[in-house]
Amino acid sequence: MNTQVLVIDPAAGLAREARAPREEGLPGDFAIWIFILAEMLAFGVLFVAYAFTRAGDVELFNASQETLNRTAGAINTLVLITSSYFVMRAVTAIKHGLSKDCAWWLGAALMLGGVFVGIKAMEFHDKFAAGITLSTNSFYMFYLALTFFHFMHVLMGMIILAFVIAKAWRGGYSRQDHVGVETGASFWHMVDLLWIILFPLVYVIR
Amino acid sequence: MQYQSQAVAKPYFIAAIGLFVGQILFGLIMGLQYVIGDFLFPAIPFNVARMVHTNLLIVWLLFGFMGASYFLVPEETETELFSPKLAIITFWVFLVAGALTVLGYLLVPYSTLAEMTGNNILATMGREFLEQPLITKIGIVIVALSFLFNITMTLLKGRKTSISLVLTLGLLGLAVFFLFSFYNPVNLVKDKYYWWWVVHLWVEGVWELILGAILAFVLIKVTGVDREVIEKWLYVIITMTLITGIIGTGHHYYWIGAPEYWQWWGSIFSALEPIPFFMMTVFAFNMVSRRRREHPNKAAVLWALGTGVLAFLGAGVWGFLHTLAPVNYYTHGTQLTAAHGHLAFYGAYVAVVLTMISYAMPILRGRAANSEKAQNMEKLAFWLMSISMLVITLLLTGAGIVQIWLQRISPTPMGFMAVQDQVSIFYWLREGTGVVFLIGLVIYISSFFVKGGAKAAA
Amino acid sequence: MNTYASSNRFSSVIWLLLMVLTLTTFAIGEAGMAGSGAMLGLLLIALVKGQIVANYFMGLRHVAFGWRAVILAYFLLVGGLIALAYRWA
Amino acid sequence: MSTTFTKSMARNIFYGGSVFFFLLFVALTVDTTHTLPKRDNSQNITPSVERGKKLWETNNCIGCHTLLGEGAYFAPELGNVYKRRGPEFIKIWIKSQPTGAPGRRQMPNFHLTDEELDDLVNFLKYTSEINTAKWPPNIEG
Repeated sequence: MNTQVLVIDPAAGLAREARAPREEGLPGDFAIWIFILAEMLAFGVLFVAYAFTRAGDVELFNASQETLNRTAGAINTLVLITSSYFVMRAVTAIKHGLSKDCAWWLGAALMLGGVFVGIKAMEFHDKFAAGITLSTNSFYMFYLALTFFHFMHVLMGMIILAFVIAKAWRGGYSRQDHVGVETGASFWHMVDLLWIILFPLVYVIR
Repeated sequence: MQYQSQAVAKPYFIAAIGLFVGQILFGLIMGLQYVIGDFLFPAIPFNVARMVHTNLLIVWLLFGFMGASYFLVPEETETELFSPKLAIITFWVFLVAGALTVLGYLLVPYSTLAEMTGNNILATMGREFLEQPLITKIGIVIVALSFLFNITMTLLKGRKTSISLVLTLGLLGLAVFFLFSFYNPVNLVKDKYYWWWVVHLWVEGVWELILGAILAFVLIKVTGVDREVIEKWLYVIITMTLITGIIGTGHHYYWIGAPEYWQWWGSIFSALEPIPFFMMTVFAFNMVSRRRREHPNKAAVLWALGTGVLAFLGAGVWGFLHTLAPVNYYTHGTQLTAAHGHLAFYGAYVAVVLTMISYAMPILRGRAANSEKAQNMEKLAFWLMSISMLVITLLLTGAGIVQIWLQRISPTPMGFMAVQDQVSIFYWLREGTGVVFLIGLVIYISSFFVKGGAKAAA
Repeated sequence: MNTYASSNRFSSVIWLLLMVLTLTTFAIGEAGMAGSGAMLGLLLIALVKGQIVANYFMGLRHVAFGWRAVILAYFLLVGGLIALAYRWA
Repeated sequence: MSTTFTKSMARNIFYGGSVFFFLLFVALTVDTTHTLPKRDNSQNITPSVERGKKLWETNNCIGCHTLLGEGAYFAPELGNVYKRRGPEFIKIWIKSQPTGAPGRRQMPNFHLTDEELDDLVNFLKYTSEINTAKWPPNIEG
């Protein structure tokens, strides 16, 4: 009962069968898109709040920004984008019915997720060791809030990827039915998308 | 009535309405004390009236939730209730405990009551909404556990629908978060911090799961829209509720000594809290317009739509109005808070319980819907109560704005009591509107006693 | 398999482009560039990267325009407000 | 054109999202707990303050007053009353209730001993020294 697929536009189901390539539905389940939009909204408000709070105390923000490890941030950007690329390869693979390839690509993306988490954890460790907390000043409040909130999204994305990998490995997806892969992929790309704004905003722009 | 054991819901609903009347009467007493300060003093001081007013509200809503669950769960799970007898015992225990507690409030000085009921063993009393004596609190836990046991056992032996799962999850959360009412550290900041784990995580968290489940159930029944559609939207709405509402707790942590970053977390996430309420309104109207059947119970449909709109206004709009930290700095703890509290509780929880009662009570009395005449009375009552509550909210908002201006923004701030005199006109009008609300309530109750012309059971 | 290989080649090029853009952002930071020009340049790079990820990685380029517009509008709005805040400072 | 929208996915996102945000809330609570000693004035909690808090509770003061903005809105804010009125005024005020002025709001007499009055005042002093991020906006509360 729970696996029954509901299609918003009944005629579209036929279109999908015909594999009309130009106009498709959203990749993945609609429910994840509501979630994605809500998360992007929350992050968006935080980004803008950061910028306007900075306007109130530019010196403090610039000075505190200097203490961040920009290299770690840049490496993490490369890592996350590459993992996104792997996820995309996985989606392409399953669209061609290659279950094992899909699982391998997702596994590679998951590993890079682990690298991101490792680097980020080292960054957090350095900051905490320096006695920096959410209450140190408004720059660190935003830096920690934004990166930690994002960090949790990476962890959640990894859990989702792990579930998708397990199912893909068992051959649970196919050329015709791979909404689950697309759903997980969409979430992972969102995590990437948010970091693409977060990195220049918090680490670079001054 | 499809299952015999659904009948146990009836006493719960009757008790709920009875206590509702009590709540309104004490509300009117308080409203009068706002303008005639010594009214009923020293027989019923304001703090006692308020305690009765708010505690009756909580208790009758709990009766409503339980009655709703006992009606809803057998039908959803397609099986008789695990133990109707336990449900009846629980009912009487809860009613007697509730009545004794209220009598305790009214007849014994609060400090004496505290001493009599073991507050020296574990001090939990004297905090807003959690004024109940220790033994009552323990009683509430026992009642909640036996109720949850009954519901869960029923769920386990029957069909597991999303609606019944969400409802049970909400009820479980209700019981779990109530446990924080037993934690009362001397450190006032911690006391307040965890006090909100009961109050906020109830009304802006788990209670909304209960609300959503009840509303979804009634919408399925009265519109005939596919369960699959309604249930997936239920999930989407409660997801939005929790992802905004949990961190949204931060909007209570601005000025109580908690770290200042809560001003950001609280503002941002609680600013998103209207979204699920808006979705709920759209959802309710959408389902009704897509209806596949004309249910004879038009009054229930009206209540269901009303819940959506009023919850959005009360919890969503009036909540948003003062949730941003820079605004809340000025509005915190003023009549504006009272305004929001009234419309939010009425629009979300009173309305959803009355929606369920409106749908279920005719069925419990052996008919699909009440007579045309009775329904018209009920609809009139809906409009009277809803509009007067909206007017009360507007009046309290007016009082709040003047209060904020004179007491907090003005370069020559006035003292609290002086300001209260300035806004008394709002309080007089509020009291008058409260009487209209009571009239609406009387008409509502009378609608149950209209004879004749009942529609046959479907 | 032909389409498979070609679409993979295409996405690899896209990936390389994103790498280069990221390194550009990093280089601007390392060079210590500041001011409106650098700020707008960095936001523009972020916008381009975001569009690439949304349209090619997420695959929104096949989807009805409305959804792509949502992402684009998001980047323009958030980026615009950030730029405003920086100019205003 | 077709977008899939299933109940099972909506359910999974509900569970995942709720757990996710609850964990975030717990993480923030842990940080709050670590930060509180800098703000909550807990170093000044004496046995007298403890007794005072209990008196505050067992006389249901919150049923009329607000404390740090929370409570009933019938009588003045008391979170900063120590700073507004000072200890002696508070004690005399409590002892002289009710005023009996016709038509005015009345506060009951709680028959507190001098020692109890001191405890209550100490509790209000402790409360007034909590770091409340400069709330209320002015001394009137």
